[in-house]
Amino acid sequence: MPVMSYIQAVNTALKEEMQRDEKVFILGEDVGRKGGVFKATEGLFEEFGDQRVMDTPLAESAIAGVGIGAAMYGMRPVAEMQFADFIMPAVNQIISEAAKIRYRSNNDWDCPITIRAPYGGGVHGALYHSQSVEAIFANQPGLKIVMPSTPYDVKGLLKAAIRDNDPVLFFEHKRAYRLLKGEVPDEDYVLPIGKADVKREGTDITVITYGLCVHFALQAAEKLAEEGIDVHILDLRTVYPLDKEAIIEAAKKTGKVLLVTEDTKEGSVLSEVAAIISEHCLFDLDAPIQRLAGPDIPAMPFAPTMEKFFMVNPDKVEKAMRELAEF
Amino acid sequence: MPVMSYIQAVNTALKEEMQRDEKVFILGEDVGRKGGVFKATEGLFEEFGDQRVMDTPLAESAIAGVGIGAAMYGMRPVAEMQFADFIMPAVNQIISEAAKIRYRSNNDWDCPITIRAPYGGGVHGALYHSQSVEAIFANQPGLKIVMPSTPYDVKGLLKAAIRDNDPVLFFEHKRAYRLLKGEVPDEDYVLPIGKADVKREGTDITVITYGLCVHFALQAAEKLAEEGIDVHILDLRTVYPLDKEAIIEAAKKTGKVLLVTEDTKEGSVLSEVAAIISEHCLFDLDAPIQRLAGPDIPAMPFAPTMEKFFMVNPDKVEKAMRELAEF
Amino acid sequence: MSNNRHKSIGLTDDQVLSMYETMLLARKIDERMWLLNRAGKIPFVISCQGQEAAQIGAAFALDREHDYIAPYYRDLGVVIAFGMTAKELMLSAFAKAEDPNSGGRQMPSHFGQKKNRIITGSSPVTTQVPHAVGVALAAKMENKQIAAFTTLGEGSSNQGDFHEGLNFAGVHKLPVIVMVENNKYAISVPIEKQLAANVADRAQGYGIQGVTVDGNDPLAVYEVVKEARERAIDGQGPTLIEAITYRFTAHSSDDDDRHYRERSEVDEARKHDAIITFEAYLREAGLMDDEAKNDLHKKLDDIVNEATDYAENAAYAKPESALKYVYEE
Amino acid sequence: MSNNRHKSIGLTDDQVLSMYETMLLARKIDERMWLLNRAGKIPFVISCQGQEAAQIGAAFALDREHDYIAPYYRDLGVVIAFGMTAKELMLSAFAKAEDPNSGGRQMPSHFGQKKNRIITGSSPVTTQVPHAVGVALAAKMENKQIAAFTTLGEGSSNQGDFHEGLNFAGVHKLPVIVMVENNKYAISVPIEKQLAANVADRAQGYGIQGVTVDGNDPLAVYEVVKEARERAIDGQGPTLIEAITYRFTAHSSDDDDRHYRERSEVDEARKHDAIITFEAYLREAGLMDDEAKNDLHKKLDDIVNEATDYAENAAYAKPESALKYVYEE
Ligand SMILES: Cc1ncc(C[n+]2csc(CCOP(=O)(O)OP(=O)(O)O)c2C)c(N)n1
Ligand SMILES: Cc1ncc(C[n+]2csc(CCOP(=O)(O)OP(=O)(O)O)c2C)c(N)n1
Ligand SMILES: [Mg+2]
Ligand SMILES: [Mg+2]
Repeated sequence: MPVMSYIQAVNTALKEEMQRDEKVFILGEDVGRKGGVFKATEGLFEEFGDQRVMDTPLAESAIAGVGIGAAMYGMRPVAEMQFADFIMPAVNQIISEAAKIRYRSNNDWDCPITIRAPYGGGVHGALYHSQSVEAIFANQPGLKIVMPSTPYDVKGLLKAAIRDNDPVLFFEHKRAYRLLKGEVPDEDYVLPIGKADVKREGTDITVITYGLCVHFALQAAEKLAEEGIDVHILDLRTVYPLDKEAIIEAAKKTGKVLLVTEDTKEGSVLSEVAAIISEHCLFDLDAPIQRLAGPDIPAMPFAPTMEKFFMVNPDKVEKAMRELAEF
Repeated sequence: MPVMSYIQAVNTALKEEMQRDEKVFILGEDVGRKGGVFKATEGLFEEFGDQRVMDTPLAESAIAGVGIGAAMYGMRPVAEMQFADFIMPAVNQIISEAAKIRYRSNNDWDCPITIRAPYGGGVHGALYHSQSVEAIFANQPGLKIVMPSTPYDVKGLLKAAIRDNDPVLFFEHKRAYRLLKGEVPDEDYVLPIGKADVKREGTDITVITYGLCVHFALQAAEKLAEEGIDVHILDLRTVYPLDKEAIIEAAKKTGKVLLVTEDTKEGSVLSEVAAIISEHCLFDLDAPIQRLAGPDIPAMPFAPTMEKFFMVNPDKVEKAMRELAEF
Repeated sequence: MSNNRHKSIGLTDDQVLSMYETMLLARKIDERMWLLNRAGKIPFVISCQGQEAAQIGAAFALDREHDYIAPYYRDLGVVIAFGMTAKELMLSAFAKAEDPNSGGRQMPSHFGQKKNRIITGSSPVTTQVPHAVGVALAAKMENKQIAAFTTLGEGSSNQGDFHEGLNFAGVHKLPVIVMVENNKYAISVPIEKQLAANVADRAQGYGIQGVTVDGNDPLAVYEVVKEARERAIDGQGPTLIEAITYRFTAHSSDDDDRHYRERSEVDEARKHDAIITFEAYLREAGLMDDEAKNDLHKKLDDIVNEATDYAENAAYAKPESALKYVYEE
Repeated sequence: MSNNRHKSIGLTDDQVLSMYETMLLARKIDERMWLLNRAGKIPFVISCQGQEAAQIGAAFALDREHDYIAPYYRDLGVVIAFGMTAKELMLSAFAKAEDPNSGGRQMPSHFGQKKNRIITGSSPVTTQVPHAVGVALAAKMENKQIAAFTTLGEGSSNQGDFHEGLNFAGVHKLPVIVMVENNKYAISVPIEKQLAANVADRAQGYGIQGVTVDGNDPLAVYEVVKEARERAIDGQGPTLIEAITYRFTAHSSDDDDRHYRERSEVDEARKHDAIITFEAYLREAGLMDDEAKNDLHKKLDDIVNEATDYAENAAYAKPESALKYVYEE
């Protein structure tokens, strides 16, 4: 199986879906000749031309809104927000429109749009190029929010998102783009949106997380394994709507749960995970539900000292795991 | 003490703050001659003139953004969003700007703006005049979100919001406007933002809620009292950042917790309340943390059958309370 | 008006009569809704009254078999011209399950009907502008000879989505027609507090055509929309049309307009009511007389009565049906 | 250029020399930052190069003791003119605790300094336009004789906030000056894919003054901004200025512009570099010779060196200080 980076998996999924279905097209800022500021759309402009890989004016509400219009018509737009932080001007189009089109029309219309955006920190991106924005949207029925952690998942889930007949927000961790590599089958495959995935089986403690933090957890788990602590890791993959069954199962499995996100703590998507567990398996727990997250500050600072202070990393995860295991 | 309605309390607080400080001014759609679509600003145009009670063009991002600019200059703008549902075009200004101005400038600048908006359902408002939107913002450090439940709290908290040197979202339940009446002192007083309030002392079960649901809970508690079930009710009042100590204390008090919101369930502000409890007082609990909320559908439908199905009401609260008490 | 103006712009006698009939039906449905609202039978009305001529003039200039429309809440006339029936509209007013717009989920006048290519709309204003642009983009990509038509109020033309949508359409020369129905108020806020220019003046900033037209004159509106459509199909890009109208009623059934506008102003505007002036035109053209008028009124009243009765007696959606169609099922 | 043009528009010899010096300082700081970036010492640069003339021309036309500015990330020239020092700028580039813009919290070029009335800025483009309008509104409310000046790129003029901000300012005739620095690219996207009109053409739709000016000519920019300011203070409302410039560098240190624009185009533009042409003007006016030039370069190099050394050796903020100033403390 070929090994590719996280961003190559994005690029491959886009390319294959565009080859497969001519209704798929890309729109966004700098996605064309430049191939995207992270090169996610590299080569696509050359292969598919400027109509299907469309550089738009610098206006996110239009990128989303025009995409929504095209989706209602029957196309399969893949809109790129250059950074997740810049999705904010498009919130009205996403929440008031995309999320509600099927519902408000009583199933007469639908809106099969995919909105991709790079999120996450640890890249010296400072306040406005580091944010996790999923919590803003993870309370809006009608939307699906996918946040894959591996190149394999990226390819399968991005294809699923593009083929999905409902709007999907697809957040890609920008630090993972080149950092993470993994095996990705050449074949066409899709992975189910809405399903979490066990990334490591274990019996002592359960870690539930998503995105880049999955890798921090896996690394930390390896270390703890040497000490005989066996960690179970559930990767949410879809953070909205959540895979309740998988969460409940994972929590019950060990009775000790650590939730990890690089987002700020209060009101993150992990709050809902905690709420599900405390609603459904309170008596299976042997320890309070722990959360490891960024501090409650507006966003990640630029200076390396403060950025490091903010970011979750394998050491912080390991420490939290050990404390929980010893509880 | 005079008795006034919830909306009269809004009106009174605005008027008194404008009399007290000439830097306070109101801007929004139809706030002037019309006095607001709900009459929250009635009489203020006549008293303070069209510069301090300013009808703006129909553009929420400008209402927020111009307000933010004026606030940075040193004014105390009170911006009205005609309905909370229409705050979406202003999300970028609120989240990227207002919330981060103090932080990003390292305390050099600040942004003392208050943004008021009527929210909530049960008024035949259908999908776009009924929503609870607090969860969208209740994950953004730098913001404060106040959602008062009584005329007394409205007056004290709206004054506090206007005097606060940070941005405050102030959500008023539109059904409460005329439905709820209560005693409101003539004097000038402020209530602390960030503090929850015990609205009823009890020993058997704890209900944590906010907004109109506080009244549903109080009504239901009266009924259960007749059966000897003694309900403790905590009104969050500020839903972001949450009053952790008060939540923990209230949960520990009875060991049985019901959380109630009229928002949709997954990802509501109650998820964080559940997470706090399960992080800090898991072993004090005698029952799983229960949540009563709207169904996970995009928004409240218009038809009375479906609207009623969606809305939390005293009967639903009573039922949930009884079940929890019997657990 | 000259009495064969309609012929000179390519409209047959039957077509102008049909235009009048559609205007009148819109008016009658609207009036009925107010009565039902005041009688406590329906919770909400928002009106087309005073804007029917612009709406019908525009709709008749489109290809009503193929073009897409993204109407705003006052466009009762537009959606009727595009095939929505009185019965369907009444089902929506009564919020009944059979309402094709939303199954009773949305307030009335939140139009949407896929079979007639009426794009589903929401309450937040102006979001439909980018949608229409997106449809036009898709149509262009698929080489379809169609246009997308969208409308909004002049107050709504101050939203960012107006700017972003028109700019996108201008850059890509998309077949989209944006008609602003300038009725001089945004709820209570008069136009001077909304804009310091004419809406049509904004076209220049997007490198597109801008036209102002008398919205009380259905033939004049027909002409400019017809031309806009030809330019659109011909690859010459979008057109921004400002139709000057007036809102006869309060903003909605929840509003009382006496607080912010003089009765005399409304009375004056009503003198130019196109229902009256266009009838006069038809009479002068020899296409209408008292008898024809009575027949027409009778016919339309019957339609409205029947629609009302049907809708009033129709069923609401079941409570639990609120759970359906959040996602594809 | 005629050699006493500056006098005819009311600028003294000292003032034009000061303008040149400020332009050159901006250029030198900018160039140094690229060197530091390429040497791995600072993580990010975004440049003013090619836009200094517009920036300095504008800034000198303002009241630098009282006016407020809401600059965008390329406005190194503007903020220097408003009092930010080389040292402060370098502290920001190195993200050190003493950085007055943000204490090292924001990327460089995210300007803000209250004592100099430089309004704190963010990364999302165009949000500063409504802020400047808000400042102008406040100034008007308080009867202050000041203007608010804001800038942005031409790509950014397609955001909704541009439209909403200018419309608000137009309706209320606020003392705000919006200058679009049109450098023909938004990262890789050329102007033809951003707008189908001139930016200045948008003014008409807001009922305000619109002017296009050669952004390589600091005196021309000075003149239009001066006039705009007079109109602003005089209650005649906002002005939209489009300054035609060119971006000499890649978009930022993260960009490689060879993918999307020809070297020849950049070379051609560099021929009109105002650092060269304005020097020539000063020479013709007898205000500059080789010696004065050398002295000036030496003086500025010293300033930049000193600033760099200081900033490089300054301390970072403590890790936990990240927790401060979320709310008032
Ligand atoms: C984004 C948004 N803000 C506010 C409202 C509330 N609102 C509904 S209609 C309206 C006025 C619209 O005025 P205009 O665009 O002129 O259209 P008209 O009603 O006059 O036809 C307002 C403020 C809304 N629907 N959407
Ligand atoms: C809302 C938003 N979207 C996207 C970006 C990413 N971005 C930063 S600068 C830029 C291009 C800006 O072009 P222009 O306005 O012409 O200014 P210039 O850089 O050319 O001076 C983009 C797309 C951003 N900062 N903000
Ligand atoms: Mg109007
Ligand atoms: Mg540019």
